[in-house]
Amino acid sequence: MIRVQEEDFDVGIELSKMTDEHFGIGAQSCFIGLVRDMANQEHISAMTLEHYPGMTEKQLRKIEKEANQRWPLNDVLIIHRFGKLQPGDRIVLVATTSAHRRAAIESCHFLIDWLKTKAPFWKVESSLSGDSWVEAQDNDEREAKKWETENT
Amino acid sequence: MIRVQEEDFDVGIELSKMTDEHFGIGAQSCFIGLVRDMANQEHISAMTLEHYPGMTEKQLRKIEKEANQRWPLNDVLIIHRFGKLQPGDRIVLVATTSAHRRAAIESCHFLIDWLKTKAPFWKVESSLSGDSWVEAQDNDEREAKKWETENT
Amino acid sequence: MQLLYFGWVRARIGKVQETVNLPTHIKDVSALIKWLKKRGGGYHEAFQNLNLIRVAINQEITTLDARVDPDDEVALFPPMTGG
Amino acid sequence: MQLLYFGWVRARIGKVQETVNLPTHIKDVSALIKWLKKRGGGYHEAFQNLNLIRVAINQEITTLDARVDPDDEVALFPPMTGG
Repeated sequence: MIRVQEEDFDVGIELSKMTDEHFGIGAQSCFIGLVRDMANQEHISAMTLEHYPGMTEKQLRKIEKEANQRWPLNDVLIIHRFGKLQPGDRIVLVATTSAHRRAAIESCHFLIDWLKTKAPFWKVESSLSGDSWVEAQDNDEREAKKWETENT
Repeated sequence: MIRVQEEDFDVGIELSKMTDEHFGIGAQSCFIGLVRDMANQEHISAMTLEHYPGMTEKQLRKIEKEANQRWPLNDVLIIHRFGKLQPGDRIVLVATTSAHRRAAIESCHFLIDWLKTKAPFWKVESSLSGDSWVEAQDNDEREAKKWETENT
Repeated sequence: MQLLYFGWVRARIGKVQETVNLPTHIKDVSALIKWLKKRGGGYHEAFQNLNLIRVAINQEITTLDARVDPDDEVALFPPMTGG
Repeated sequence: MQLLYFGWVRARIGKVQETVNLPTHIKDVSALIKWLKKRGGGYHEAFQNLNLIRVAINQEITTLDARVDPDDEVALFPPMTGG
Protein backbone atom coordinates (compact mmCIF):
# COMPACT_ATOMS: atom_id res chain seq x y z
CA MET A 1 0.00 0.00 0.00
CA ILE A 2 1.15 3.52 -0.69
CA ARG A 3 0.00 6.78 0.91
CA VAL A 4 0.96 10.38 0.19
CA GLN A 5 -0.27 12.70 2.91
CA GLU A 6 0.34 15.92 4.78
CA GLU A 7 -0.41 14.54 8.27
CA ASP A 8 1.86 12.44 10.49
CA PHE A 9 1.40 8.68 10.86
CA ASP A 10 1.56 6.32 13.85
CA VAL A 11 4.44 3.91 13.25
CA GLY A 12 3.28 1.34 15.82
CA ILE A 13 -0.23 1.15 14.37
CA GLU A 14 1.02 0.98 10.78
CA LEU A 15 3.51 -1.80 11.52
CA SER A 16 1.00 -3.81 13.57
CA LYS A 17 -1.61 -3.63 10.81
CA MET A 18 0.83 -5.37 8.49
CA THR A 19 1.49 -8.32 10.81
CA ASP A 20 -1.59 -8.78 13.01
CA GLU A 21 -3.44 -11.97 12.07
CA HIS A 22 -0.86 -12.74 9.36
CA PHE A 23 0.75 -15.83 10.80
CA GLY A 24 3.06 -16.64 7.90
CA ILE A 25 5.21 -13.55 8.41
CA GLY A 26 8.60 -14.18 9.98
CA ALA A 27 10.23 -10.83 9.32
CA GLN A 28 9.27 -7.18 9.12
CA SER A 29 11.76 -4.54 8.12
CA CYS A 30 11.14 -0.83 8.33
CA PHE A 31 12.79 2.49 7.67
CA ILE A 32 11.77 5.91 8.94
CA GLY A 33 13.20 9.13 7.54
CA LEU A 34 13.12 12.21 9.79
CA VAL A 35 13.84 15.92 9.43
CA ARG A 36 17.24 16.79 10.91
CA ASP A 37 17.87 20.10 12.61
CA MET A 38 21.21 20.66 10.88
CA ALA A 39 22.25 20.90 7.24
CA ASN A 40 25.51 22.29 5.89
CA GLN A 41 26.49 23.49 9.38
CA GLU A 42 23.32 25.51 9.66
CA HIS A 43 20.43 25.16 12.04
CA ILE A 44 17.25 24.21 10.18
CA SER A 45 13.96 25.63 11.41
CA ALA A 46 11.71 23.83 8.90
CA MET A 47 11.69 21.58 5.86
CA THR A 48 8.99 22.01 3.23
CA LEU A 49 8.27 19.16 0.83
CA GLU A 50 6.71 19.83 -2.54
CA HIS A 51 5.58 16.99 -4.77
CA TYR A 52 3.91 16.21 -8.07
CA PRO A 53 0.39 15.02 -7.18
CA GLY A 54 -0.70 12.18 -9.42
CA MET A 55 2.77 11.31 -10.58
CA THR A 56 3.94 10.74 -7.00
CA GLU A 57 1.31 8.06 -6.45
CA LYS A 58 2.14 6.50 -9.82
CA GLN A 59 5.84 6.34 -9.06
CA LEU A 60 5.33 4.94 -5.57
CA ARG A 61 3.05 2.24 -6.97
CA LYS A 62 5.70 1.37 -9.56
CA ILE A 63 8.40 1.10 -6.93
CA GLU A 64 6.09 -1.00 -4.75
CA LYS A 65 5.39 -3.32 -7.69
CA GLU A 66 9.09 -3.63 -8.46
CA ALA A 67 9.83 -4.72 -4.88
CA ASN A 68 7.03 -7.30 -5.04
CA GLN A 69 8.46 -8.69 -8.27
CA ARG A 70 11.99 -8.97 -6.92
CA TRP A 71 11.30 -10.44 -3.48
CA PRO A 72 8.70 -12.82 -2.05
CA LEU A 73 6.89 -10.28 0.14
CA ASN A 74 3.65 -10.46 2.07
CA ASP A 75 3.20 -6.72 2.02
CA VAL A 76 4.79 -3.37 1.23
CA LEU A 77 3.90 -0.07 2.89
CA ILE A 78 5.16 3.34 1.80
CA ILE A 79 3.86 6.49 3.51
CA HIS A 80 5.39 9.75 2.30
CA ARG A 81 4.49 13.13 3.72
CA PHE A 82 4.52 16.54 2.04
CA GLY A 83 4.05 20.09 3.30
CA LYS A 84 5.87 21.98 6.04
CA LEU A 85 7.68 19.84 8.62
CA GLN A 86 9.73 20.62 11.72
CA PRO A 87 13.04 19.08 12.83
CA GLY A 88 12.30 15.70 14.41
CA ASP A 89 9.18 15.17 12.27
CA ARG A 90 8.81 11.94 10.34
CA ILE A 91 9.01 12.33 6.54
CA VAL A 92 8.64 8.80 5.28
CA LEU A 93 7.91 5.27 6.44
CA VAL A 94 8.85 2.22 4.39
CA ALA A 95 8.00 -1.25 5.68
CA THR A 96 8.03 -4.73 4.20
CA THR A 97 6.98 -8.13 5.50
CA SER A 98 8.08 -11.56 4.36
CA ALA A 99 8.41 -15.13 5.56
CA HIS A 100 12.19 -14.60 5.57
CA ARG A 101 14.38 -11.85 6.95
CA ARG A 102 16.60 -11.40 3.94
CA ALA A 103 13.71 -10.56 1.60
CA ALA A 104 12.24 -8.12 4.12
CA ILE A 105 15.55 -6.35 4.79
CA GLU A 106 16.78 -6.11 1.20
CA SER A 107 13.45 -4.95 -0.22
CA CYS A 108 13.14 -2.26 2.45
CA HIS A 109 16.64 -1.04 1.63
CA PHE A 110 15.81 -1.09 -2.09
CA LEU A 111 12.60 0.90 -1.56
CA ILE A 112 14.22 3.75 0.35
CA ASP A 113 17.13 3.93 -2.13
CA TRP A 114 14.71 4.16 -5.05
CA LEU A 115 12.48 6.69 -3.32
CA LYS A 116 15.48 9.00 -2.99
CA THR A 117 15.94 9.34 -6.72
CA LYS A 118 12.61 8.27 -8.27
CA ALA A 119 9.89 9.80 -6.10
CA PRO A 120 8.96 13.30 -7.34
CA PHE A 121 9.54 15.27 -4.15
CA TRP A 122 11.59 18.42 -3.73
CA LYS A 123 12.69 19.78 -0.38
CA VAL A 124 13.39 23.29 0.87
CA GLU A 125 15.31 23.77 4.11
CA SER A 126 14.67 26.99 5.99
CA SER A 127 17.41 28.48 8.14
CA LEU A 128 18.43 31.90 9.41
CA SER A 129 20.25 32.55 6.16
CA GLY A 130 17.11 31.86 4.14
CA ASP A 131 15.57 29.00 2.21
CA SER A 132 17.62 26.58 0.18
CA TRP A 133 16.71 23.63 -2.01
CA VAL A 134 18.03 20.25 -0.92
CA GLU A 135 20.30 19.06 -3.71
CA ALA A 136 20.21 15.54 -5.04
CA GLN A 137 23.25 13.65 -3.79
CA ASP A 138 25.55 11.84 -6.18
CA ASN A 139 25.74 8.91 -3.79
CA ASP A 140 21.93 8.67 -3.73
CA GLU A 141 22.08 8.20 -7.48
CA ARG A 142 24.85 5.62 -7.09
CA GLU A 143 23.01 3.68 -4.41
CA ALA A 144 19.82 3.62 -6.47
CA LYS A 145 21.76 2.46 -9.55
CA LYS A 146 23.24 -0.45 -7.58
CA TRP A 147 19.78 -2.04 -7.50
CA GLU A 148 19.49 -1.86 -11.28
CA THR A 149 22.41 -4.17 -11.92
CA GLU A 150 22.67 -6.20 -8.75
CA ASN A 151 21.42 -9.77 -8.66
CA THR A 152 19.09 -10.20 -5.74
CA MET B 1 20.15 -0.45 24.93
CA ILE B 2 19.52 -4.15 25.22
CA ARG B 3 16.65 -5.96 26.91
CA VAL B 4 15.97 -9.67 27.40
CA GLN B 5 12.44 -10.29 28.56
CA GLU B 6 9.51 -12.68 28.55
CA GLU B 7 6.81 -10.08 27.88
CA ASP B 8 5.88 -8.45 24.58
CA PHE B 9 6.99 -4.93 23.66
CA ASP B 10 5.24 -1.99 21.99
CA VAL B 11 7.07 -1.26 18.75
CA GLY B 12 5.61 2.22 18.30
CA ILE B 13 6.61 3.32 21.80
CA GLU B 14 10.09 1.81 21.55
CA LEU B 15 10.81 3.44 18.19
CA SER B 16 9.45 6.83 19.29
CA LYS B 17 11.58 6.83 22.44
CA MET B 18 14.67 6.60 20.24
CA THR B 19 13.80 9.61 18.09
CA ASP B 20 11.62 11.95 20.17
CA GLU B 21 13.52 15.11 21.06
CA HIS B 22 16.59 13.90 19.17
CA PHE B 23 16.70 16.37 16.32
CA GLY B 24 19.93 15.20 14.72
CA ILE B 25 18.50 11.85 13.64
CA GLY B 26 17.73 11.55 9.96
CA ALA B 27 17.19 7.80 9.73
CA GLN B 28 15.80 4.99 11.82
CA SER B 29 15.96 1.41 10.68
CA CYS B 30 14.22 -1.47 12.38
CA PHE B 31 13.70 -5.18 12.13
CA ILE B 32 11.05 -7.29 13.83
CA GLY B 33 11.21 -11.09 13.94
CA LEU B 34 7.94 -12.97 14.41
CA VAL B 35 6.86 -16.55 15.07
CA ARG B 36 5.59 -18.17 11.87
CA ASP B 37 2.78 -20.71 11.91
CA MET B 38 4.53 -23.09 9.50
CA ALA B 39 7.87 -24.89 9.57
CA ASN B 40 8.93 -27.82 7.39
CA GLN B 41 5.40 -28.09 5.98
CA GLU B 42 3.96 -28.49 9.46
CA HIS B 43 1.61 -26.26 11.36
CA ILE B 44 3.29 -24.80 14.42
CA SER B 45 1.23 -24.30 17.57
CA ALA B 46 3.96 -22.68 19.69
CA MET B 47 7.62 -21.71 19.78
CA THR B 48 9.53 -21.87 23.04
CA LEU B 49 12.75 -19.92 23.40
CA GLU B 50 15.36 -20.98 25.94
CA HIS B 51 18.40 -18.80 26.61
CA TYR B 52 21.52 -18.56 28.75
CA PRO B 53 20.77 -15.83 31.32
CA GLY B 54 23.80 -13.70 31.97
CA MET B 55 25.61 -14.72 28.84
CA THR B 56 22.72 -13.52 26.66
CA GLU B 57 22.99 -10.00 28.05
CA LYS B 58 26.78 -10.08 27.66
CA GLN B 59 26.57 -11.17 24.03
CA LEU B 60 23.90 -8.62 23.15
CA ARG B 61 25.97 -5.85 24.70
CA LYS B 62 28.99 -7.00 22.69
CA ILE B 63 27.01 -6.99 19.45
CA GLU B 64 25.58 -3.55 20.32
CA LYS B 65 29.10 -2.24 20.97
CA GLU B 66 30.36 -3.69 17.71
CA ALA B 67 27.62 -1.88 15.76
CA ASN B 68 28.46 1.39 17.50
CA GLN B 69 32.12 0.99 16.59
CA ARG B 70 31.43 0.24 12.94
CA TRP B 71 28.82 2.89 12.19
CA PRO B 72 28.15 6.45 13.40
CA LEU B 73 24.93 5.70 15.30
CA ASN B 74 22.87 7.76 17.70
CA ASP B 75 21.37 4.72 19.34
CA VAL B 76 20.95 0.95 19.19
CA LEU B 77 18.02 -1.00 20.62
CA ILE B 78 17.80 -4.78 20.87
CA ILE B 79 14.84 -6.40 22.62
CA HIS B 80 14.83 -10.20 22.59
CA ARG B 81 12.08 -12.30 24.13
CA PHE B 82 12.26 -15.77 25.66
CA GLY B 83 9.63 -18.22 26.91
CA LYS B 84 6.62 -19.69 25.14
CA LEU B 85 5.33 -17.74 22.16
CA GLN B 86 2.44 -18.23 19.72
CA PRO B 87 2.44 -17.85 15.93
CA GLY B 88 2.25 -14.13 15.10
CA ASP B 89 4.04 -13.14 18.32
CA ARG B 90 7.04 -10.84 18.13
CA ILE B 91 10.36 -12.48 19.05
CA VAL B 92 12.88 -9.73 18.56
CA LEU B 93 13.14 -6.02 17.80
CA VAL B 94 16.32 -4.45 16.48
CA ALA B 95 16.43 -0.72 15.79
CA THR B 96 19.15 1.78 15.02
CA THR B 97 19.20 5.55 14.55
CA SER B 98 21.73 7.69 12.73
CA ALA B 99 22.11 11.00 10.95
CA HIS B 100 22.32 9.05 7.69
CA ARG B 101 20.25 6.26 6.22
CA ARG B 102 23.06 4.02 5.13
CA ALA B 103 24.52 3.69 8.64
CA ALA B 104 21.07 3.00 10.12
CA ILE B 105 20.14 0.38 7.50
CA GLU B 106 23.45 -1.47 7.39
CA SER B 107 23.90 -1.61 11.16
CA CYS B 108 20.37 -2.93 11.63
CA HIS B 109 21.04 -5.64 9.04
CA PHE B 110 24.33 -6.47 10.75
CA LEU B 111 22.70 -6.73 14.17
CA ILE B 112 20.02 -9.20 13.13
CA ASP B 113 22.55 -11.31 11.20
CA TRP B 114 24.83 -11.50 14.22
CA LEU B 115 21.98 -12.22 16.63
CA LYS B 116 21.11 -15.29 14.53
CA THR B 117 24.43 -16.99 15.22
CA LYS B 118 25.87 -15.24 18.29
CA ALA B 119 22.97 -14.78 20.70
CA PRO B 120 22.60 -17.81 23.01
CA PHE B 121 18.99 -18.70 22.29
CA TRP B 122 17.59 -22.09 21.33
CA LYS B 123 14.13 -22.60 19.91
CA VAL B 124 11.67 -25.49 20.07
CA GLU B 125 8.78 -25.61 17.64
CA SER B 126 5.69 -27.51 18.76
CA SER B 127 3.48 -29.18 16.19
CA LEU B 128 1.06 -32.11 16.03
CA SER B 129 3.98 -34.44 15.42
CA GLY B 130 5.71 -33.27 18.58
CA ASP B 131 8.43 -30.83 19.56
CA SER B 132 11.49 -30.22 17.45
CA TRP B 133 14.54 -28.03 17.89
CA VAL B 134 15.07 -25.32 15.32
CA GLU B 135 18.35 -26.10 13.61
CA ALA B 136 20.94 -23.47 12.88
CA GLN B 137 20.92 -22.65 9.18
CA ASP B 138 24.09 -22.78 7.11
CA ASN B 139 23.10 -19.57 5.39
CA ASP B 140 22.68 -17.83 8.76
CA GLU B 141 26.30 -18.70 9.45
CA ARG B 142 27.29 -17.45 5.99
CA GLU B 143 25.41 -14.19 6.34
CA ALA B 144 26.93 -13.54 9.76
CA LYS B 145 30.42 -14.30 8.41
CA LYS B 146 29.96 -11.78 5.62
CA TRP B 147 30.13 -9.00 8.23
CA GLU B 148 33.46 -10.26 9.53
CA THR B 149 35.29 -9.64 6.29
CA GLU B 150 33.26 -6.95 4.61
CA ASN B 151 34.46 -3.37 4.60
CA THR B 152 31.72 -1.11 5.78
CA MET C 1 0.24 22.00 -23.93
CA GLN C 2 0.05 21.86 -20.18
CA LEU C 3 3.39 22.71 -18.51
CA LEU C 4 4.17 22.02 -14.85
CA TYR C 5 7.20 23.21 -12.90
CA PHE C 6 8.58 21.91 -9.60
CA GLY C 7 11.38 22.62 -7.15
CA TRP C 8 13.74 25.46 -8.03
CA VAL C 9 12.54 25.36 -11.65
CA ARG C 10 9.12 26.44 -10.34
CA ALA C 11 10.71 28.96 -7.96
CA ARG C 12 12.83 30.58 -10.68
CA ILE C 13 10.01 30.71 -13.24
CA GLY C 14 7.59 31.83 -10.54
CA LYS C 15 4.72 29.63 -11.76
CA VAL C 16 3.42 26.20 -10.82
CA GLN C 17 1.85 25.63 -14.22
CA GLU C 18 0.81 27.25 -17.46
CA THR C 19 -0.82 26.36 -20.76
CA VAL C 20 1.14 27.17 -23.90
CA ASN C 21 0.43 27.02 -27.63
CA LEU C 22 3.47 25.40 -29.15
CA PRO C 23 4.87 26.52 -32.51
CA THR C 24 4.55 23.53 -34.84
CA HIS C 25 8.32 23.17 -35.29
CA ILE C 26 8.75 22.10 -31.66
CA LYS C 27 8.87 18.32 -31.61
CA ASP C 28 10.86 17.34 -28.51
CA VAL C 29 11.58 18.41 -24.93
CA SER C 30 14.92 20.01 -25.79
CA ALA C 31 13.29 22.25 -28.39
CA LEU C 32 10.53 23.10 -25.92
CA ILE C 33 13.07 24.15 -23.30
CA LYS C 34 15.03 26.22 -25.83
CA TRP C 35 11.81 27.96 -26.81
CA LEU C 36 10.89 28.65 -23.15
CA LYS C 37 14.40 29.87 -22.41
CA LYS C 38 14.06 32.57 -25.09
CA ARG C 39 11.45 34.23 -22.88
CA GLY C 40 14.39 35.28 -20.73
CA GLY C 41 14.22 36.23 -17.04
CA GLY C 42 13.25 33.33 -14.75
CA TYR C 43 12.94 30.95 -17.70
CA HIS C 44 16.48 31.65 -18.81
CA GLU C 45 17.73 31.20 -15.27
CA ALA C 46 15.75 27.98 -14.68
CA PHE C 47 17.10 26.24 -17.77
CA GLN C 48 20.70 27.44 -17.65
CA ASN C 49 22.14 24.01 -16.84
CA LEU C 50 20.32 21.26 -18.72
CA ASN C 51 22.25 18.58 -16.79
CA LEU C 52 20.09 19.49 -13.82
CA ILE C 53 16.77 19.37 -15.65
CA ARG C 54 14.54 16.31 -15.48
CA VAL C 55 11.33 15.82 -17.42
CA ALA C 56 8.14 13.80 -17.14
CA ILE C 57 5.64 13.53 -19.98
CA ASN C 58 2.16 12.56 -18.84
CA GLN C 59 3.63 11.70 -15.46
CA GLU C 60 6.23 9.29 -16.82
CA ILE C 61 9.93 10.11 -16.45
CA THR C 62 11.63 10.41 -19.81
CA THR C 63 14.65 12.04 -21.45
CA LEU C 64 15.18 15.48 -22.98
CA ASP C 65 15.11 14.02 -26.50
CA ALA C 66 11.59 12.60 -25.97
CA ARG C 67 8.90 13.70 -28.44
CA VAL C 68 6.19 16.08 -27.22
CA ASP C 69 2.64 16.44 -28.49
CA PRO C 70 0.31 19.43 -28.05
CA ASP C 71 -2.00 17.54 -25.68
CA ASP C 72 0.78 16.28 -23.39
CA GLU C 73 1.24 17.22 -19.76
CA VAL C 74 4.94 18.09 -19.57
CA ALA C 75 6.62 18.60 -16.19
CA LEU C 76 10.10 20.14 -15.85
CA PHE C 77 11.99 19.93 -12.58
CA PRO C 78 15.36 19.43 -10.85
CA PRO C 79 16.54 15.94 -9.80
CA MET C 80 14.06 14.42 -7.36
CA THR C 81 14.87 14.22 -3.66
CA GLY C 82 12.35 11.84 -2.18
CA GLY C 83 12.62 9.69 0.93
CA MET D 1 33.20 -27.26 38.07
CA GLN D 2 29.81 -25.84 37.20
CA LEU D 3 28.33 -27.36 34.01
CA LEU D 4 25.39 -25.87 32.14
CA TYR D 5 23.49 -27.46 29.25
CA PHE D 6 21.17 -25.80 26.73
CA GLY D 7 19.00 -26.74 23.76
CA TRP D 8 18.94 -30.39 22.78
CA VAL D 9 22.14 -31.02 24.76
CA ARG D 10 20.11 -30.18 27.88
CA ALA D 11 17.12 -32.17 26.62
CA ARG D 12 19.20 -35.30 25.94
CA ILE D 13 21.13 -35.11 29.19
CA GLY D 14 17.95 -34.25 31.07
CA LYS D 15 19.60 -31.62 33.27
CA VAL D 16 19.97 -27.85 33.11
CA GLN D 17 23.09 -27.85 35.24
CA GLU D 18 25.27 -29.89 37.56
CA THR D 19 28.43 -29.55 39.61
CA VAL D 20 31.19 -32.05 38.90
CA ASN D 21 34.55 -32.85 40.45
CA LEU D 22 36.95 -33.16 37.54
CA PRO D 23 39.70 -35.78 37.53
CA THR D 24 43.00 -33.87 37.46
CA HIS D 25 43.99 -35.19 34.02
CA ILE D 26 41.17 -33.25 32.33
CA LYS D 27 42.66 -30.04 30.99
CA ASP D 28 40.46 -28.98 28.07
CA VAL D 29 36.85 -29.00 26.84
CA SER D 30 37.39 -31.99 24.53
CA ALA D 31 38.67 -34.11 27.41
CA LEU D 32 35.76 -32.94 29.56
CA ILE D 33 33.24 -33.98 26.90
CA LYS D 34 34.96 -37.35 26.43
CA TRP D 35 34.77 -37.91 30.19
CA LEU D 36 31.06 -36.95 30.29
CA LYS D 37 30.31 -39.14 27.29
CA LYS D 38 31.63 -42.18 29.17
CA ARG D 39 28.65 -41.88 31.50
CA GLY D 40 26.63 -43.28 28.59
CA GLY D 41 22.84 -42.79 28.09
CA GLY D 42 21.83 -39.18 27.47
CA TYR D 43 25.42 -37.96 27.76
CA HIS D 44 26.59 -40.33 25.06
CA GLU D 45 23.70 -39.30 22.85
CA ALA D 46 24.21 -35.57 23.45
CA PHE D 47 27.87 -35.60 22.47
CA GLN D 48 27.72 -38.01 19.54
CA ASN D 49 28.52 -35.37 16.92
CA LEU D 50 31.11 -32.88 18.17
CA ASN D 51 30.65 -30.73 15.06
CA LEU D 52 27.34 -29.69 16.54
CA ILE D 53 28.66 -28.86 20.01
CA ARG D 54 29.47 -25.29 21.02
CA VAL D 55 31.04 -24.23 24.29
CA ALA D 56 31.22 -21.12 26.47
CA ILE D 57 33.62 -20.83 29.39
CA ASN D 58 32.56 -18.24 31.96
CA GLN D 59 30.00 -16.98 29.45
CA GLU D 60 32.51 -16.41 26.66
CA ILE D 61 32.28 -18.45 23.46
CA THR D 62 35.42 -20.49 22.88
CA THR D 63 36.60 -23.62 21.09
CA LEU D 64 36.68 -27.29 22.11
CA ASP D 65 40.45 -27.17 22.62
CA ALA D 66 40.14 -24.38 25.22
CA ARG D 67 41.61 -25.04 28.67
CA VAL D 68 39.22 -25.62 31.58
CA ASP D 69 39.84 -24.92 35.27
CA PRO D 70 37.96 -26.41 38.22
CA ASP D 71 36.30 -23.11 39.11
CA ASP D 72 35.06 -22.39 35.59
CA GLU D 73 31.43 -22.20 34.52
CA VAL D 74 31.34 -24.35 31.38
CA ALA D 75 28.26 -24.36 29.15
CA LEU D 76 27.74 -26.92 26.38
CA PHE D 77 25.07 -26.44 23.75
CA PRO D 78 24.10 -26.77 20.07
CA PRO D 79 24.68 -23.90 17.60
CA MET D 80 22.78 -20.83 18.74
CA THR D 81 19.59 -19.78 16.97
CA GLY D 82 18.89 -16.25 18.12
CA GLY D 83 16.96 -13.50 16.38
